[in-house]
Amino acid sequence: MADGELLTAELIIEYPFSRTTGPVIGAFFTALREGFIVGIKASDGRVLVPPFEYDPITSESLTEMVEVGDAGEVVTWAWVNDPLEGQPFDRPFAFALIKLDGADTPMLHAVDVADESAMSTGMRVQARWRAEREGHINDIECFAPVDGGAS
Amino acid sequence: MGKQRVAIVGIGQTHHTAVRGDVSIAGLVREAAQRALDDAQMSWADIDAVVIGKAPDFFEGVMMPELYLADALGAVGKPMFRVHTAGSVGGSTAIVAQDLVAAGIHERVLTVAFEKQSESEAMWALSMKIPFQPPMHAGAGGYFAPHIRGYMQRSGAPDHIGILVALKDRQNALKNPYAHLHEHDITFDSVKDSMMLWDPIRYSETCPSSDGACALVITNEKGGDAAAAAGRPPAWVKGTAFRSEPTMFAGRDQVNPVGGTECARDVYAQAGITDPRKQIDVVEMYVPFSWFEPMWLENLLFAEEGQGWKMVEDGATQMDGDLPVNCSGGVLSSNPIGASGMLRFGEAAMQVRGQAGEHQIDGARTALGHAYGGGSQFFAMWIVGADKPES
Amino acid sequence: MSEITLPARLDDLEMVKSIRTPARLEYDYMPGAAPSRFLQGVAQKRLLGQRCPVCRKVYVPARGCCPTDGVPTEEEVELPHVGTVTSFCVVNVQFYGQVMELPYVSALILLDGSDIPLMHLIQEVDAREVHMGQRVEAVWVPDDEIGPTLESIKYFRPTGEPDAAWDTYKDNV
Amino acid sequence: MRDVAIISLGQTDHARERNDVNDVEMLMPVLADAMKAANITKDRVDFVCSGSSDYLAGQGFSFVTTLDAFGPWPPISESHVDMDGAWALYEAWVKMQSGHADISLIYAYGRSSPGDIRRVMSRQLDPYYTAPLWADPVSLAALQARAGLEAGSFTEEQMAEVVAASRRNAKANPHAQLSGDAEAKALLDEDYFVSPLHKHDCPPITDGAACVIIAAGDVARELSDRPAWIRGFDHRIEPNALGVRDLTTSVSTRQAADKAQVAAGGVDVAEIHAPFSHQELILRDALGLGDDVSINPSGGALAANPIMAAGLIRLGEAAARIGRGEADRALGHATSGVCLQQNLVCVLEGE
Repeated sequence: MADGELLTAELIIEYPFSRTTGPVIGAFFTALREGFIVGIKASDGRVLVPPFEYDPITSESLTEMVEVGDAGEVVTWAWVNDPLEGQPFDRPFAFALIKLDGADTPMLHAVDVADESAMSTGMRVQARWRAEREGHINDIECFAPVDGGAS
Repeated sequence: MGKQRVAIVGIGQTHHTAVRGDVSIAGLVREAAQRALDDAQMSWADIDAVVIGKAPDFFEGVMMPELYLADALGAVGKPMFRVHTAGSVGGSTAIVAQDLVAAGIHERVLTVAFEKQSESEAMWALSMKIPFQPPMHAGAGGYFAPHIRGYMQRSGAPDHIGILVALKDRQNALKNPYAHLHEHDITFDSVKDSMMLWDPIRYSETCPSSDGACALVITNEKGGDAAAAAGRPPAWVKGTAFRSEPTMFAGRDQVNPVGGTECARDVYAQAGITDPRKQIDVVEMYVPFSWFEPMWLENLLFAEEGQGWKMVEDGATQMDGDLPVNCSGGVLSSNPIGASGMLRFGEAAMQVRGQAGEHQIDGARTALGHAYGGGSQFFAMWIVGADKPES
Repeated sequence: MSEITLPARLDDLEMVKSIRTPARLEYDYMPGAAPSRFLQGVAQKRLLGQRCPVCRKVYVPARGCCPTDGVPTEEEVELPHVGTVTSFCVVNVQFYGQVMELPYVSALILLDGSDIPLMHLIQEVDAREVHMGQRVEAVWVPDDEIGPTLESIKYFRPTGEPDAAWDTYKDNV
Repeated sequence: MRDVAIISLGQTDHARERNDVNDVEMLMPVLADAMKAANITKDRVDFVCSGSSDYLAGQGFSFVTTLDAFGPWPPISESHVDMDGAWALYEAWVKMQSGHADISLIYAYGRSSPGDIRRVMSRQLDPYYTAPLWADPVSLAALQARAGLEAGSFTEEQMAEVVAASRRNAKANPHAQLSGDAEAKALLDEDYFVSPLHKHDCPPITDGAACVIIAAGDVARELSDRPAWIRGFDHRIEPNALGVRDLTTSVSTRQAADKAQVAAGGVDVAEIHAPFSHQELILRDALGLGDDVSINPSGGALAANPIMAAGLIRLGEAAARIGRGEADRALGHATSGVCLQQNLVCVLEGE
């Protein structure tokens, strides 16, 4: 048009994706539903949590699943002041890589503390389980500091 | 440096089906890749680089899924490459992989293409509402039906041609253990009586929506010779070509697109083919709706314009005809979209290697693998042969 | 597939086989300069095409680029609201997100004076009577509902004129 | 290998939002600029390869119609990668190695403005364990930064220095989105965005596009006074999961740099695709670059980050330094994936 008015419109891409898991990922989610955590032994003997179907170094199929603890240590973390839609909390929280007891690699999840000053690398945290669980990463609501704080 | 000779020494595919409920996305691609490696008698460590292809990321809802698949495909510490050229992607991906070997950059390349359509729904992913447009897009069928109607009008082809193609491909699929559809009871009348989904396209003239993957191991001349010496004949690449043209432009021939014919001329010239119908023994052609077989027969210069349907009617494209097309059952019997092009390329290679089992054409020496995508605008083709090319 | 060994606590449990991971993303869709100009025209019940300065072909709706020459199309051409069906499809299939009632006819319609067909619906006629070469005209939504969207054209319907000659549209089939 | 050189670069003036144009309209002048700089018209181009992502566009097959910007008629030999345009350039270079083409045109484009880019990019994560948490690339880069800081690999002062240098360098780049005289000390006083990252440690949200033309042998010499010859070119990928990687280093960059023989001759200039400030420090180390190397004279991705094009621009900018005689050996780098999962290194030389 003469005034060159530019249009915009909302475009929404939405789908209720349903993902088949295969046996390894399925076992991890089954355990979450039951309230515990499993990992898998890598070719070099390390216990990977969450469990991967294929070795991250050799690419061999991995098969030996083992139970690990639901508490562990924060390896590194980020303080999310202003969470995005869909993230574990709509108030400030930390994303952290957490190495669980019995695991050799850390997993990503949220840590719930009042403010950033309560976070530190090396702190001990424990899974806070949801009451209603379906076999999903969100069956763990988050991790929270173990009483007594740092390890 | 000159161009190196290239051989296909390993081919693998999944069992294609509507929902592969037993595997993750990684498990699906891995299955095809492992079979290709086993066929090539190689291990993950033997592979220098991985080239992966698939159609839009929205199908699975994973952006750039190759990043997550690096571990499953043994790509860690190696080059990994992702191709996306719409429906032709499986073919384009194989060509990119063969270029890496032809250029002398790598000796052994694994190439994989896949789609796990059951994570969403193809009709949804292909028909997303675009603002400012009426909501009338109805997937690929709605897009291609007018082109088919145009072909019928221009060629005067009778209505039953599409039915014959569908019947042939579905019956061929009964000989292919990996095919998605195994319709033992299919008849001419059952196709004819199936619902008109996108008039003039019937339900039984339409490809299914599949989960599936295909993988190839591609090597240089040394690898091809070694496989041959070990009694596992390779398929030698005799020519490859891409062509693209705009989706829509004034005067565009959408029924018989120029890009397709130019691509065919290019790949034939590389392979020394002057009379394609005579010199090519078997064709794996991308036919998602049955009417595309006669359309592509013309586009690929197997028939004069307007005459392709007569080859169908005469049975020339049946397994016992003079130009068997889609002995595997083709896209009409299995359609994991991103993998469908590579399945055509791979099945062509299986034919010249003599490893197609029940759907093998005896004595096949030269085969064409064909894929197309977008609005019949992206083309990828290769010619493979049992004999090592001279140059 | 290799056999997975599980810790004892997972024995005899019904295994999870699939998970739900719904995703919703919101985007601002920006059609760009030329489509905005076209759609603003539609809001005034005008169909504005653009002519390529190189090949002189008229594109509607214009996207701002001649697809064969790769140059901007800037010269505006106003087109009538009548055209010819070059091909069509009768849609009879349901899918996720679909809102149209079945069956419906989507058609490629070559507006008079344009060199490229646009896709729209054909109604006010039995689907079995839609055919190539049929002359059709735009039916607009009521004036107070017209806006900058191709949905301002409710559909096209037959004009009742004799069919167009094959030669007038064969290059667009 | 066949001699192939980068001979021209075109790019948009990168901006926070380009709603005045669609992708085709955005690309047309960029392609025209690159062809003009190379003194060619489109009929001389033998192969076209592009890079883009459907997820950024919010539309499946978005690349299909943007090809119109080239005007692919008569039909052309063409391909597309769902990767940064730097990998499209790699594919074109391979194509030219096997003798199929003498001139290739590569383009890439991306918009970060239409969606919530952090949420969009979260779809890049593994779809079972991390994508359902909607973990975003800024948060994950923050995890990486803290790991590096606490390991003593770099300091917050060094990160601020990277940002200050980017802004300063970008003053001489007319295409840059962010430039100016920022003091590292003042930057450190700003609030954290996703701690330990400040907003300035993160890439700007950018809409933009770029086009690079490459040519082989004598054709390159005919078209360019000083072609930037590709002497080393490689890319490598790491595992996907952050938990199995050492986030404080970039193994895949080191592997690619070895293959591309960065060390054999050193470089005068390096254009590094580091979307986050600390990543430049990780990459400099992995690339083995000393203090004498001019890093990101264009300002880098911190000055403008058109996703999918930002890596291609690094290669084009590195080549441009050679073309202008400001460097004899230059390095272009591109990255893809979360926390530097995949990396590409290209070594360019003048003659």
